Amino acid sequence: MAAEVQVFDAVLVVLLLWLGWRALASADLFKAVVQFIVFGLLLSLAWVRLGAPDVALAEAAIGAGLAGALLLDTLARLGRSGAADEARPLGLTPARTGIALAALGLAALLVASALALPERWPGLAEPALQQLRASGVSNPVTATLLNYRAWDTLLEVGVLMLAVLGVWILEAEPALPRPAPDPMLGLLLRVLLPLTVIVAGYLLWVGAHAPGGAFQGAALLAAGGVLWHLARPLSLGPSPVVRAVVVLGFAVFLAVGVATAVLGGGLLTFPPEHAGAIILVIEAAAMLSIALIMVALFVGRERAPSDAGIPDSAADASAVPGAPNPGAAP
Amino acid sequence: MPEWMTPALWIAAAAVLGTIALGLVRVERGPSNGDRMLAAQLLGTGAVAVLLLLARATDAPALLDVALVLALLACVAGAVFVRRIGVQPPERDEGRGPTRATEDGS
Amino acid sequence: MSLALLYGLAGIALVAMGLYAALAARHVLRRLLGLNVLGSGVFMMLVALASRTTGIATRPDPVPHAMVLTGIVVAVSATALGLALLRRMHAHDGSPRLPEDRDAGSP
Amino acid sequence: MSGDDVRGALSLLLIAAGMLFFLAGSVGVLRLPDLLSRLHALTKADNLGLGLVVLGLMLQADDAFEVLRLLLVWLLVLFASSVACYLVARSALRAHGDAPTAAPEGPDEDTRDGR
Repeated sequence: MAAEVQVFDAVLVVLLLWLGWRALASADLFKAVVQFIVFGLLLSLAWVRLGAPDVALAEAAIGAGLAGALLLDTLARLGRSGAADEARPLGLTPARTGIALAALGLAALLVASALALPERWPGLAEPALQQLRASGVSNPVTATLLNYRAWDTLLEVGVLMLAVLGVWILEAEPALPRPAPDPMLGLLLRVLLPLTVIVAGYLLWVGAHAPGGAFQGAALLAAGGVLWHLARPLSLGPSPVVRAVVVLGFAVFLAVGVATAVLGGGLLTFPPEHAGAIILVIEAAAMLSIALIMVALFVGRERAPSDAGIPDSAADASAVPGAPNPGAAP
Repeated sequence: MPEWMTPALWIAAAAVLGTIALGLVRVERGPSNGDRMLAAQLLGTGAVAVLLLLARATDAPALLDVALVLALLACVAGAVFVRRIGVQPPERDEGRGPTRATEDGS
Repeated sequence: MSLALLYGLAGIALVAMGLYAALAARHVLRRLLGLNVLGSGVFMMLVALASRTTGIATRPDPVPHAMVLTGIVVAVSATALGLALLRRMHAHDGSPRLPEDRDAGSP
Repeated sequence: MSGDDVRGALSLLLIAAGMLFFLAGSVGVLRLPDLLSRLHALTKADNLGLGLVVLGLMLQADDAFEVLRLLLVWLLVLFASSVACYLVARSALRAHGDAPTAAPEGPDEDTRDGR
């Protein structure tokens, strides 16, 4: 490989390792979170270098957008005292020396096996590419996600659903003091939200034959939703409509699976002539659900700021503090 | 394009990574959390530039979409920061050491 | 050094530091950051392994890419749930640390 | 010298100029004394650095769609970074009360430069 490419890779890897370490070792948690956000930014460059643009797209939307938003929001809610950490958060103590040795041992084992691997390996690339014609799409990553390994993806959508149920089961949190509405933030929303919707639709469509797909589109939409919530607070508690959309992706996916099982092929085995359309339907439903789930994970459930006992909307009727409500989990 | 273009683009991309490294020093030093957020914003622009350069150097137009997504979301973290935390003056000037950790007492 | 080996080794280093932080740190947010760095390291190892098919097939192995894509989305959702649990614990006990990590005097 | 070479050289020249602004922006963010003047350095990198890189790459673009996407990326970064900088700057002003900066080296001059 050319020298200039190697220089680029070396700089990128050094920056990644340094940022990863600083995100874990910076005494100031806010600094650590910013370093983690930049880490995600550079990680998407690493995916590009490794020839995984689909992964890079997802990392760009999640690492740079959503993950940072979640972490910063939590830091704000923890307040000054809750966000304080030790001066040397990872300093060695006798107990930690054991953990460090174990981590180093694992790393040594992994290095030894990495060095023992052959430099070239066929992997599953050939079979995946050969079956592409029957998969309904021409992007092999989308084909893997929604056809070859559709089971995994079905369960993944289920896991996301469980995550948001987990957040809803928790007691509603006290609302943060709301800053005054900001005209510039409103402008930001008006410009960016339509664009995120368009680009998300574009990614969903283009995912059939080029890098993109439901997850990348969903992550982008979710980031748009986060902006919306910042400019004009949303109430995304477990209301019937929200629940319906959260379940939609999983339900459509499962219904398609059952239909294919009943009509012939087997669970989630798509007939090649309709596979493209089926995948697009599943992806569209999954994108909506995943996007809403991610926004709901960010929004959480808040009590009204003034009178903490009264839920701030009918949608939050189950959010009475102190009453863990099993009804919130259908 | 002439054949010297590809190495030139790689060198440019590596150079932008170098300026990203410079920006990281500001993230490290602060002193205020606003400075850190600001530096992260600069690094986002740098990452977009790297992606654009690599898209041309490796002839992979799909990377333009990655750059587009990064550009769209460049301000999300900043907006969350401003709405939820806000710039706080550093507790010590030129905060070399931990700022909040001092109250920990451990 | 080949591309796969360089990034594979970087992934291993991230796994080691993430694992250490996830187990050794006391602030729960730091543990979650550790888990995320650990996960990123695993993802990087997988994608680096996938890049070894270049030269045999026309493009990298798509199967690990799909797995990592799934993994990234699950990781961010799990992080969100973890953060919500952390906030709940902090609201309840006034401490961002797990009960076994609290000594007298620390927040 | 063929037309391709001339176009390539021009493109590279623009990209190199962009690098210069990126460097200037980073050095500014590193060296300037307070938050608001650092904001000023940052916008140079965003507007001109990325702008020149985009312009240079446009000269090499294969088709109109690529030109369009490059332009869109630049406009978005421009918009996002100016809004983000505004938000951070306003937040900083609030944090410091009436005095625009807390820097000891003459805050007024710094803000004047910062515009």
